[in-house]
Amino acid sequence: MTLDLVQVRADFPILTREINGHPLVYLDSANTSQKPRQVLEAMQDHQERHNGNVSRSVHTLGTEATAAYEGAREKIAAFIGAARPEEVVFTKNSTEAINLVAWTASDFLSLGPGDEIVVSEMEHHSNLVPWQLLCQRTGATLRWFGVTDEGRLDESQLDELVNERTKLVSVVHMSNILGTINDPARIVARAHEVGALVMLDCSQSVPHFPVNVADLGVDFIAFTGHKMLGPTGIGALWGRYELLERMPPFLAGGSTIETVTMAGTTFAPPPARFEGGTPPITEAIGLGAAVDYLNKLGMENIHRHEQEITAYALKALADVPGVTIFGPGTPEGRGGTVSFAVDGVHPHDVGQILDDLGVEVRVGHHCARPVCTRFGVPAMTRASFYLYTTTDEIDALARGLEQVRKVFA
Amino acid sequence: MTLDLVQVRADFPILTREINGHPLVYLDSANTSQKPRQVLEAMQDHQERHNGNVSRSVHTLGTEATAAYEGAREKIAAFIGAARPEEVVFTKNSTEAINLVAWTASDFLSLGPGDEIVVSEMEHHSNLVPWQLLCQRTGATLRWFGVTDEGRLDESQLDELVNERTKLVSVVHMSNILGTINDPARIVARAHEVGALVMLDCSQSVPHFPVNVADLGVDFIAFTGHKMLGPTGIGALWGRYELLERMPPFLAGGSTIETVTMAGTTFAPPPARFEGGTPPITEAIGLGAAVDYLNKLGMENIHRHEQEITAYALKALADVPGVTIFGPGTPEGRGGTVSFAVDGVHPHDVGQILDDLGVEVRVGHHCARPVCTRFGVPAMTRASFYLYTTTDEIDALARGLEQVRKVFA
Amino acid sequence: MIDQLYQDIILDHYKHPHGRGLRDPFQGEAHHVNPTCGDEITLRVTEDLSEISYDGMGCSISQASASVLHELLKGRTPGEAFEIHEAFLALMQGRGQVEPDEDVLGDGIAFAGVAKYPARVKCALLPWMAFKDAAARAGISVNPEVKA
Amino acid sequence: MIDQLYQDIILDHYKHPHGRGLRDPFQGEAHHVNPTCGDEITLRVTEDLSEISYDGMGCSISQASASVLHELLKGRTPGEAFEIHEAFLALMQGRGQVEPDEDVLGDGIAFAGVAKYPARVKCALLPWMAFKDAAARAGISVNPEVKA
Ligand SMILES: Cc1ncc(COP(=O)(O)O)c(C=O)c1O
Ligand SMILES: Cc1ncc(COP(=O)(O)O)c(C=O)c1O
Repeated sequence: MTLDLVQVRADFPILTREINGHPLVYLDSANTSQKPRQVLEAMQDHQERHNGNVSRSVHTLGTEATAAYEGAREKIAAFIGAARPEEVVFTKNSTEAINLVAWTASDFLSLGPGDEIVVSEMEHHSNLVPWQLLCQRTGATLRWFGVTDEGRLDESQLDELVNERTKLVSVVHMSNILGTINDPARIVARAHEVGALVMLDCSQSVPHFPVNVADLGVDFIAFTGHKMLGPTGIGALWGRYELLERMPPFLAGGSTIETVTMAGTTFAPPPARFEGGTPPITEAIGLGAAVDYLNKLGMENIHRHEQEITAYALKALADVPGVTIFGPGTPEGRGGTVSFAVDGVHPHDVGQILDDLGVEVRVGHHCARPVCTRFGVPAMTRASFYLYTTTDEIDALARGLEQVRKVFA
Repeated sequence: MTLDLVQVRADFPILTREINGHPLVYLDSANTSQKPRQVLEAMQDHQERHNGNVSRSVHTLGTEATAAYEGAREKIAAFIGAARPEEVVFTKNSTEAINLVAWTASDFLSLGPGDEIVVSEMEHHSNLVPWQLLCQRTGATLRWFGVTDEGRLDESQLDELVNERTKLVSVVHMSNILGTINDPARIVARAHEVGALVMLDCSQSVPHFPVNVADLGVDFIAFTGHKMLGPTGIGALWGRYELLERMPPFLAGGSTIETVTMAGTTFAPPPARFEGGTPPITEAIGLGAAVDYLNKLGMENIHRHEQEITAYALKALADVPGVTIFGPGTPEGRGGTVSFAVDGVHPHDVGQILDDLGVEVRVGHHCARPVCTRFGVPAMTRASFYLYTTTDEIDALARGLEQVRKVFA
Repeated sequence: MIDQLYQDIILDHYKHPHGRGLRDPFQGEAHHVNPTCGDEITLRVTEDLSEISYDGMGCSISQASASVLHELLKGRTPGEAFEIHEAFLALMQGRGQVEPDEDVLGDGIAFAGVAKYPARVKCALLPWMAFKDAAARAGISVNPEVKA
Repeated sequence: MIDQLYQDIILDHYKHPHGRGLRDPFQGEAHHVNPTCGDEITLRVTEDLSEISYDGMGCSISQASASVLHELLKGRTPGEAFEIHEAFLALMQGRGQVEPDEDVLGDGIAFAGVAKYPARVKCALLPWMAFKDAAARAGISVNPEVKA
């Protein structure tokens, strides 16, 4: 089924906006997505009618809020194919989810010198820096997969990189800068063979195509609400329940406990153990509504639409003289996130001139500076698409790039 | 100036709701407050018109979002009398703010065996458990102030409790269960004399009366948006800038960095260093709008109103036979949070019957189990007030308690 | 609706609990806590269920539930106890849609109204969960899974 | 509006930078980075400001700004350099409300349009902040606070 873009776009209030006198052309969804009215209304209704704190009250408002919050957890668990809702831990974003695992790993993996953690050169800083710091704290060693000239994960050294000393491998599912989609199958097989855990940073995959944790066979995934039509302030860690059960609390406090005395505390089972304090209740409910919206359109349909848009964009960009694309040049094994260079023009200037025309793209190192270093540039310009992106918008981008070339001719 | 309650209440959509056929009487604001339309509209407007990611984009939406987010930081900094906006670190709630200090303290305070951390028996679990875990990790010793029979902090052993071995004292400003307001002056003087830092858990004070960090003379405070008319998913750590500068990153990732290579990372100055990943942008903006609302009414006026309501409530409750109040029995040095017991009836049952009448109170250990233990009860019933609370609502509570007594006669 | 929760039978068991107090000897003991409200129960069983004893603090629902449990399960065969346990669980998790069988549940049918209060179901189940653990420790299994 | 940002003078300095390249000897050097966009500059000064040299990568605004800085500050007395530095800062932080003085700022007046783009002010200031640090390290103070 193809998406009815007119109908879809009518659900997103912001898409009627003008920027500098031009209709908004929002090509920065990999940074943060826009939100449909269904999500905004679900949050508004909760806040106007049902607001109460969760898991703490017997009163009606508290009971309603708890039911809505736990209902959102169930929807999200089903969306990613979790074995049970209790495997979904709400966090404020992907970054917290990854840090939760990284900060508790020294304990539950008994990390020390000689142990190894493996990431890749393609990681977002949020899936790199927490592991660097973990290694600093414990004396473990950080190793990484390289990136090929085509922008693919270089798995040629897999068996050497992931070995008996490896305790955990954490790699990105879809790169936020190159658009590359990694198939983790070989890494998972090798990691589990040597007894290592695998975490997958699904911040860019869960929003864009069907992700099923059981099929992937990984041990943890992280994703974030604001990139999948949900609000800011909400994300999730999914982990296999037996693993979550072995992990100590992280952000400890109210709600994470079983019983407390001044002398010591015992902790609740997951997910409560990891949800210290008042959680982002309204935001979880908003994310639940976002999942409803995505399900209604169908993740397969969304993916197909984005594949088409990506093919169109790759071609349109290749047709602009002086534009070089980083990462895979065809839609196979990549998503709708395309970074490029414009000959002789700094990305900052590219972005500025495009913005003047209402075309919103991101410029900079995209929180993936090692990728920029790998390709020998200080920064890149990135256009990223979502279920509401049209070919007209790609045309506007291409026209904008002609203008960029004119200003800097 | 007295508050115009009719006008104030008209700003809160939820207050028109009915619960079990009765008008909502919301007496659970210490758990989470209700939100005025001004806050909901600010968030709605942002999401419908200006949504973009912060600190990362040159485009118009990103610039607008960044200006709104940083504008909220400025408002909140001014609200608590911070020396500069950069002293305010956005977190998801108080619990994260306290954990941020507790997790980084082992490093920036070089904690080890022989060092001491001091809390009190009056703490919310969120200001107790993180310090228990810190002591477990480092070998430091946890000590605590007791609570007097009147529900006041027992400072009689101050000089012995806070001594040369003490590295940090963290106590609550206003107890969420007893309503006690602690004046931290003597503790601050003693702590600074011995070179210890002082953190104040202001989760219940910042929402209810004027709090000025400079006047308090403390080193850190934590507070949380959802208890002060703001949304869930947002809180703040305030710290003196020189201290924040000495602290390592905690939730590290995108935005917390200066420059990143695979081999290592240098970090941004505060507050960016501590705001890993996409922050709760809409929620910060909502909290900024909440602060505007509070400022418009005036924190002094709000405090005065709550003092009056508290005096009225203490008297009304004392008049119900079989009701015993925990904590200070007069409004002096206490806020509008009153916990009590009903002779022979378990709090769970009290809360249930009150809810049947539309009166929403909290029952349980209120995330402060040591206080329940201190007063020899498994749980308490708590009514807590805010700027929208009326004497009629207190009357409804008193009438409800008569009904409780009737059912369990 | 609140009258369905606080039925006279429940208030009666709350005010006059059956079999309360911890007694020796016993073969299995379990201590359960409801972390939200601080309710606690300690429950003991002999291996033949000829004695069930308990103590704890809690709301009317959890206390009355313990009293009813004592009345219903004491002196039963493990098979009978299991059947009653299962029926009580089904009633509590039925969101008010399950019709209780008085022949099986006796005074337990008074808990039908509790099932409509999700926050209170945990209270009613507290003694039953403790019983299950205590029985398992005494070598008796009343786990529904075992039946199949 | 974009034309106010990308004025010909700016594009000209960008395409034909003055004084680019790192040169010896020098007494003060500073390396500054803009973490959002990855722009970098290394800037060197002699203690008498008879030579200012720099290298780096960045957008048209930061590159042109470095070129203009070179043109304006090289060979000045510390006092003059300080005055120009302060005027440039005031212009950049003026949100487009400050009228630049061509006698003081020369080609720098072309940056008036940048002040309306908050996200780009940092780009324009990058070389000037590096200059301040490098000068301080060479023993020259151009800190506005010092004047008072
Ligand atoms: C005194 C006190 N401290 C800390 C907290 C924790 O706040 P939050 O749940 O927003 O993290 C609360 C409220 O729950 C509180 O009342
Ligand atoms: C691949 C990837 N990982 C992690 C993150 C971090 O997500 P968040 O900013 O929501 O924590 C992002 C997005 O910024 C991302 O694209």
